[in-house]
Amino acid sequence: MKTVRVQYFALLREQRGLSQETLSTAAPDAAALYAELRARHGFTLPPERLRAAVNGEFAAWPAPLKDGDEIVFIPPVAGG
Amino acid sequence: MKTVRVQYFALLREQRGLSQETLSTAAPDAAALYAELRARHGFTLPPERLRAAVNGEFAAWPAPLKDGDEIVFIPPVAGG
Amino acid sequence: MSFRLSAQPLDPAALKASLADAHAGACVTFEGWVRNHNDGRPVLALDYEAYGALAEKEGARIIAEALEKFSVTRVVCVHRTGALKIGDLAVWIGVAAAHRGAAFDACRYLIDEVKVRVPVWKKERYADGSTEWVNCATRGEHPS
Amino acid sequence: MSFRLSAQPLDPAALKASLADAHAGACVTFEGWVRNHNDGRPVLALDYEAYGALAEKEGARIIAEALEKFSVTRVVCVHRTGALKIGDLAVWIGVAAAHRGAAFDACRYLIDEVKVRVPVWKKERYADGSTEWVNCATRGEHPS
Repeated sequence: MKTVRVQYFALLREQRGLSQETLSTAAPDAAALYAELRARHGFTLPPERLRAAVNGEFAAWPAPLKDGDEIVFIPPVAGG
Repeated sequence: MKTVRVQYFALLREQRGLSQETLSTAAPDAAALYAELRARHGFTLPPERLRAAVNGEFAAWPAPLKDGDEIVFIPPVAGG
Repeated sequence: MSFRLSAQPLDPAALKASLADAHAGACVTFEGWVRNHNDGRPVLALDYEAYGALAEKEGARIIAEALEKFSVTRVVCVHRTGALKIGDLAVWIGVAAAHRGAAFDACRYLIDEVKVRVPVWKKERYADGSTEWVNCATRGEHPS
Repeated sequence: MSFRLSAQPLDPAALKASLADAHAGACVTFEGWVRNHNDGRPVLALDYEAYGALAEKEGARIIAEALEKFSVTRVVCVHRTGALKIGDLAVWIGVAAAHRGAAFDACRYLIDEVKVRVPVWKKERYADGSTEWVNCATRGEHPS
């Protein structure tokens, strides 16, 4: 198990009901972590519509997570 | 012979030394009038680099001139 | 040469003044305004939310790309966050260049890339009281 | 929806305010600035001269064409006349539209056409004391 911090924005923030949380997980990578959280919280966005960021930078879904990482799942953007 | 008014702008105004003049001419069209004035005043611009305007609107070089017309020879523009 | 987020109203005159440059003959600006409709639905207001740290990094990368691709002298891009109403300025991009072609091309590149890459989200508030995060609808939410 | 000549300095903020429109989501502006060089020669100042009556007619035609070709809501174009110095604003074009593509395309169309069709002339004053009407050089004047 590792401890990670997850920040939520936009639709994910509203569906989770909070902006960030620190949690323990056995998920080896961001893809597994999103699957775990989606199952728990009923997020409507499928992973293929999201990007992942780890420690303030875009990251590949299968990149391994380590203890202390900060993860953000990025919904489809809509700036401008 | 007809009487026409010619307005000059930019390089033509400077080469003519005035902004407008009223003159009598036998020139049947704008092309002939420019040739006459170019010979008289030494305008450096050849007619193929100019457009003609008659009575406030672009006009074809061979369009006939009539008494009282107002003619402008338009040097290459350079707005913006 | 900066990308910024701002929780306060933008000041286009001040932003444009920051582009001034005696070498520049052309300045092209893009302003994104909150409009009163989207996809046929009347919109009353918007909320913009950003993942600030990554938005500023990605915005800076987009500006660096524009400077690499186009012959421009100065670039500024600022994006609003927070609650906006109809007519408010949501994003301001300004580009100065010696010649207009590069200024237009760079400005267009910047807004096109910002819209799809910078982590900013927009929630529309509609006349019927409903809201929606733009681009975040999923099958099942909205029968098509 | 107007083309105007102005012997007085332009006020971009007031011009842009005239484009405001709750239906518009995009505003693109082009500003032509007097730059300190042209074709490699240092420029000190410029004089713009216009054939006013025909310039305003041709400008109005160009705007009508843009409204026909592009889906835009408002268009304004103003061109300076008289003596301008480095950094001064020579032309201001603003376009508002529901979507940015049309705003960019219309703004680009307007400045491209204005530059080649509207009877306005520019005399550059150089650091060495000489002057030249831009685009009016003829063979013999300047050995190439």
